[in-house]
Amino acid sequence: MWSTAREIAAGDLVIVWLTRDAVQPLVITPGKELNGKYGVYRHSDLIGVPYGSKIGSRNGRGFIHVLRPTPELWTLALPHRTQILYIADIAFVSSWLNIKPGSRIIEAGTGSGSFTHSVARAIGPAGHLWSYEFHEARVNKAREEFSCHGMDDIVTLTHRNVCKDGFTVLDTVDAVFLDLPMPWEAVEHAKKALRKDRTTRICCFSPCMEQVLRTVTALNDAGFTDITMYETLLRPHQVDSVPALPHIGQVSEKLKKAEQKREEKRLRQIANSRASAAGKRKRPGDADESDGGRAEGSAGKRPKTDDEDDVLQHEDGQLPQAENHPSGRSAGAAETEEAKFPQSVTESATPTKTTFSKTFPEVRGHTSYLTFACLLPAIPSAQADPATQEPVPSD
Amino acid sequence: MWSTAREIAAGDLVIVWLTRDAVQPLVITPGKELNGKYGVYRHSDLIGVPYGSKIGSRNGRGFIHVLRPTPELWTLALPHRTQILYIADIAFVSSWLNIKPGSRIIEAGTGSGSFTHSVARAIGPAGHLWSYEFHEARVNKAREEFSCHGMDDIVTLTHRNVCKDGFTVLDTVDAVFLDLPMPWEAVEHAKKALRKDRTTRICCFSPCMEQVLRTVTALNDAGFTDITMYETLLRPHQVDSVPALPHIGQVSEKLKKAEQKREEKRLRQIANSRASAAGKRKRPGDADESDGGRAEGSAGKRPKTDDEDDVLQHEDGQLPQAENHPSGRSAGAAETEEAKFPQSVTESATPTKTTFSKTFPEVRGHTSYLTFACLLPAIPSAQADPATQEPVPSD
Amino acid sequence: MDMEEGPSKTPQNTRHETIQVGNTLLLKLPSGDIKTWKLEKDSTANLGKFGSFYANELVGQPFGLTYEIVDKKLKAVSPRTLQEVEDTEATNELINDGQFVQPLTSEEIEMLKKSGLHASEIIKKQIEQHANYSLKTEYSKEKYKKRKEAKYSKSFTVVDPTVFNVCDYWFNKDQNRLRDIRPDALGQILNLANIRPGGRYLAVDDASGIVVAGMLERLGGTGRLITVCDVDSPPAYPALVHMNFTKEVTQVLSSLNWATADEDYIPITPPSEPAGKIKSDAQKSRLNKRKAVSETLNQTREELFAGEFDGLVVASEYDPFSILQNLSPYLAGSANIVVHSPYIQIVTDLQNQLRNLPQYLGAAVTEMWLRRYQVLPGRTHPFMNMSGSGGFIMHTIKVYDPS
Amino acid sequence: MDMEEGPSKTPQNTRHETIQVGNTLLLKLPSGDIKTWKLEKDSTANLGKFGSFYANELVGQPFGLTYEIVDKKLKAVSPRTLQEVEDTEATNELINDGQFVQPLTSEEIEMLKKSGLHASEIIKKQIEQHANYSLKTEYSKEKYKKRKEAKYSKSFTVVDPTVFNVCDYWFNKDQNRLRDIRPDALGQILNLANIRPGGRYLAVDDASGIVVAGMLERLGGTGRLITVCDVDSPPAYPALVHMNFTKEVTQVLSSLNWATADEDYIPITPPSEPAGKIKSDAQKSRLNKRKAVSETLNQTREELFAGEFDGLVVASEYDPFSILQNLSPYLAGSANIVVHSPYIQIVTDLQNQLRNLPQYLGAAVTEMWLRRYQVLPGRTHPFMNMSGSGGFIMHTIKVYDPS
Repeated sequence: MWSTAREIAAGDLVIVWLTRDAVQPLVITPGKELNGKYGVYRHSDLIGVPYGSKIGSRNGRGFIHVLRPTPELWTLALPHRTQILYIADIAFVSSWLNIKPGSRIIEAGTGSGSFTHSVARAIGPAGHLWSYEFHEARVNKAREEFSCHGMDDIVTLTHRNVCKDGFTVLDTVDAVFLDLPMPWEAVEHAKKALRKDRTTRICCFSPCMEQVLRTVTALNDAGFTDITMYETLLRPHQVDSVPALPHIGQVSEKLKKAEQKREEKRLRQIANSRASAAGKRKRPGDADESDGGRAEGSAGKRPKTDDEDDVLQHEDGQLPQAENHPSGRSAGAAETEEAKFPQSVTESATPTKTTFSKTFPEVRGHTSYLTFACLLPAIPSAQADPATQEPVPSD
Repeated sequence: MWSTAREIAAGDLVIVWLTRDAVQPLVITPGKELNGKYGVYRHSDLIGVPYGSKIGSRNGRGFIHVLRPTPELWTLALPHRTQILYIADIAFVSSWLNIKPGSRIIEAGTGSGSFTHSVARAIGPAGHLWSYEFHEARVNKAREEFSCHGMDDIVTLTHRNVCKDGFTVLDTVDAVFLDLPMPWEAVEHAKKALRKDRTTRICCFSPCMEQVLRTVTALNDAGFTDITMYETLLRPHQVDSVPALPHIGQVSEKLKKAEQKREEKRLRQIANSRASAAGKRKRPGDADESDGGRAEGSAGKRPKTDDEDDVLQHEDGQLPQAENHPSGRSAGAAETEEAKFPQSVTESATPTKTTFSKTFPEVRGHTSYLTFACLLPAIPSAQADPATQEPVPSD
Repeated sequence: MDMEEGPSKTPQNTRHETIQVGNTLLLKLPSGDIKTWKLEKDSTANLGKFGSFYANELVGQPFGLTYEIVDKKLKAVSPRTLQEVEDTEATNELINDGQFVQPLTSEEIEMLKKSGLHASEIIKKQIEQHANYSLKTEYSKEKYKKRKEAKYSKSFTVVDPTVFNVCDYWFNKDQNRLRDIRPDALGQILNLANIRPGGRYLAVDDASGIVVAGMLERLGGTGRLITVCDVDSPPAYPALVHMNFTKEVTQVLSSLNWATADEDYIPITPPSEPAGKIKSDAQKSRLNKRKAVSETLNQTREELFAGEFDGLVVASEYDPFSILQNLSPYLAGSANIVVHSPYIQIVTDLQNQLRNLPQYLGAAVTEMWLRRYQVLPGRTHPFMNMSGSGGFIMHTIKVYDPS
Repeated sequence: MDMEEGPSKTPQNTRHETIQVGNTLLLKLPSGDIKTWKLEKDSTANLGKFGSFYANELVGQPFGLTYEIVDKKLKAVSPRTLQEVEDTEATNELINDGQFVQPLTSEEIEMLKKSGLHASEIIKKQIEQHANYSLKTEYSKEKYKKRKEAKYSKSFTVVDPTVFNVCDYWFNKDQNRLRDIRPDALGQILNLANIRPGGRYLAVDDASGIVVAGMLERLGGTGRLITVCDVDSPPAYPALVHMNFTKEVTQVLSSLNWATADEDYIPITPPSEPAGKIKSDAQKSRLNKRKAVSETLNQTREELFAGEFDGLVVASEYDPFSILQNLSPYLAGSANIVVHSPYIQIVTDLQNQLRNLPQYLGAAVTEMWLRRYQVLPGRTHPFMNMSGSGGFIMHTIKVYDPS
């Protein structure tokens, strides 16, 4: 399918990696330019450059990486057109269906072509994939893409409603993959297309449980066995390298020092106000009132009475209202950092770094239910004597 | 419910922790003895001892910890009688149903009483739980237990088929929890039991998806809103502290040294055999053949020809057959250790310890689907003027 | 119906049964966003494009209802049913790939809105003008209607402020401030820590007070909760405000910080006895207040140092082992210790540190896993997006070290 | 039916289409256990209490069928359907808590078995004697029957040796030896590493050869695979044996170890030229063999050091960073690197180490999640037990460091 040469040539499909979230396909067309956020790249400058190179923009301010396409990168770079199959599902389905070099496979529908590309890679030139799509615009788009990606020899694309009209091959394929709204309507057709001389497999991709229940019934009725259902997901983890968590002894020391400072300041103020007591009247109280600065820990916080009980007076509205930007304890300078990692007291922390990780806050929670089944080879009507069985080719 | 005193008293229910996998309830009965694996403990010796103490057996060889019961420990210690609710589900259901001090709750069926205990703890003496169970033997067992655990004031237990006969209270409870094979048959009854002056809640606990689908329909038909469904699980992680993974440079050095040793031995053997060449004929070849000892890395492995290609001859059966106890590369001394952690080359590793963790190999994959819904308070038929609304008590 | 069973007493509650002046409410808007709003007597609430209404209209109403705003007055409306389509990712093989074409210009819509047309009328108008509407599947039609409804409907729902809902609100708003304590994690923490009315607990809550909120609700005004914080002033627990707790519920809470929670430290308190003679009533009142603060502090410290607490919950940004070493001496035997962290490395390292200490029994690490489903008729499936992490919990039991 | 589309060529395969003498088969027994067995010509297979049969009976048969053993001969039987009840945890509120009472004594059963009674007959007899049987629900009856059937039926199934099935077998047998590479993880690894027929790859497989098995199958006899192992002799990849690969498939594999894969090291090879004159044919043959080994080793080394490989897969017990630093120089630009580990700490530390190295692009860590469902009519739910961990994967792309 895609170029396997070391260097990029005119007409190649390459994947341009701008950032992790900006990956795009590019057909090298001399004369054209690619406009990145930080600069411009001439297609012709990419010709002869090895795949995997880092390319600087013409103004020297930006850079990109030019990568060899893979089905995974292609899927990542795909503009969202319809519900695309996700890479975890694609890998799992390929594995269960035993898709390998030389396999003959059916998929319906073609959709965005993500599964098509992955299967084409796995079966190679010795295999074949029959792909069916009902939606005409998608067929045309896919046909153009497959051609451009050099997949014409491997993939036969047909515009067809397979639920109504069935498939175009008989007793031929090793596996069938159905990504249809009503896969149960295509199960009997699939059975016809599967070869009968060895164990073959089917997978139905259904987002909803109700579809699964109907599919299971249809598969059972059609004589498929080993019916089972899986869900698979990839959970991405984010990795941070941060200073080790501070010991509470450090906080304690800070608080104690701050308290001492505050007391010193108060005493100083009282002394000052006494010194000037002759001139003014109400000063001592004021000095008392201001009570000096708060500890660094409370810097940026609202002024507060020193009434130890006011934490109990939320009903009276004395505590900050948690509006769109609550002004709670972490609302100070620490907050933006906290979005990356809690480190409000890290200034005094030891420089030891630790690697922490957690799942991304929002992950893919579901793509589809994958209903699988086998169609076993036909049992010889009378158990043949080993001696009379078909000759086995020796390699 | 259970004793809140600091020390254990006669008649108390205590939880005896032998090991993590052996936790059992015990009612302190002077005169009785507890037989552990490593020793005997007299109940009377436990009286007056603080909860949370470590107790040595009378022969000094074993020990136990005596703990204060919690609903979680009780569930852990429960002999498996019927499908018990799991602690993750119980906590989640309690939270969604807003079960708190003073709440009035219905549960059906009582089952093993796990949920009953957890709810009784949360609602406290100011709340009340009506628990219904169809199965007579279970009712009797539960009644005895609840009584023994001092829950008579909090829990009213009724032997009843609630799907057929409904509940015993009307417009009373804040939440209903249904753990029944056909919860949809009890939904209308539940609606009658729920109070109508504020938002109330229901949860149906169903292992199978088909039950969920019928329950959702029944809840919707009965006018429940915010219908949603959750699954919750706790995934236990196992934690190991092990030496950091060895660098491949270490392996490389070992292999090189072994190769050198082997060569030295070979040369020595050849020299030896030459020295005695006068006497015997076929020795040099033998010395050559035995080729000295293998590297430590291959200790315990089968003898092998030094044909670099034999890895390609699996068809010929020269490689070890992976029978019940495959004799592959990790089949040596490393294997049992590997069950804990890969460390076959740890002898030479640096002593730095790292903490590694992973999910237990087999975890709870499913307990039940938790279908939730709200019943909103009745809307006043005509929107009342704020001035004419019921007086609000000020606190 | 057999009504003689059960108690006759009226159950207490941790908040008023109905909406009160002074409550801080969570209002769910048609867009799905939740706005926090404090009900002040005789004020007018402004929900932006979703309208404004007289605050007093809500006083005395039950929590949980949905209201339509009509001339700044509120009309409670019947709850929605499951007929609606909420799935935004259903496969629809028959629809053309592409966007709906907006049939009315935004100027036209603005005019319609100014003319006072009801939301449903504007939507209807848009549908009439939408050439392709009839070509869409039923799902797509519903989806379209819903989206438009969210845009023009003048209504809102008062979220019932249960711990679950408040936690959910905060988690969705900013899970970092909640240190990843998802509602399921909070429920788990409270059960594993064995929180019950009348119990005496310690907590370290650097998670915006969500742990304190959950513990106070479970105490229901009886028992005791002492928290230790990292600031010299009393800690702000902003999540508490949405609980609208009664005074009875919050009065069981007191707080120390890592300095005042240190037995060896003598806090420096400004003198509460006058240095000379009292000069003014203001000074007298200030001194009395100081005295009260100082006495409360000393009482709380004595209470902590006397120990025998029933449990400890930690959700902190500080090294949890140092926290446990400091606070576990104040726990009774058989007390439950629960430590939550967003990071598995923290709880696994902690478990490893506790492993060989005789005062901790059965330390175990678990991960929260939660999945929510769409349960629309014929379209039941887990939501396409899920929360990746509700954090990790280490649970252990304090036992007496005989040595 | 339009048959002119598609290719006319007969697809190759990575193993014979039917069962052959010399194959190592996985036989699934009625108990659910899987036995591994090598088919030797004219031998008799012994499945213990499930019977014995003539090995030749299987030669030429397709993979995947179930056979009943009748007089040591095999009779292929029709596949089971979903009528059967496999759930062992269905709630059954109406059944008494307690065990089924065994109606026949074990002596009686032994006698029936010796009398040559068919399994189904024994079960029927037991049911007849079971006083409470009719009181059970249908589910319980099915469960009971199934359990008995598993105990007495003389049959087995030849597992179709797909990579998925072989990986599943090994994983269930001992997931530690597979370093937690669950079938879903393996599928993911192979796709992320972009394994395709004709590609040239490097691998470090300390996972019993399951990675090598997957890669060889995906190469299908074209391309190249060089593995590096930690022993001086060629590595044993025991998982390969169940794949029953043809020679064409395995010939693309060669192995080095961490010493011979070191460019600066000159392997010590015993001389292949005779020290004096050749003394015997045996010695001559040995010297020739040595020469061949030595040449192969040198060729493989040269090939590795020449570089430009398309991808690297690592599933090793050694520090993965040291492996990457050693092998990534031999990778072509845009090559995919996939590292699997049972422990999240290992892959996250690795990602952290790679973060600022310009030759690695887009390093990302993912966790495998897999859930299997029971799909029996009316009783659809995830299996009550699931595999906790299929490990973690770090994927990155090798790029050229311009510096």
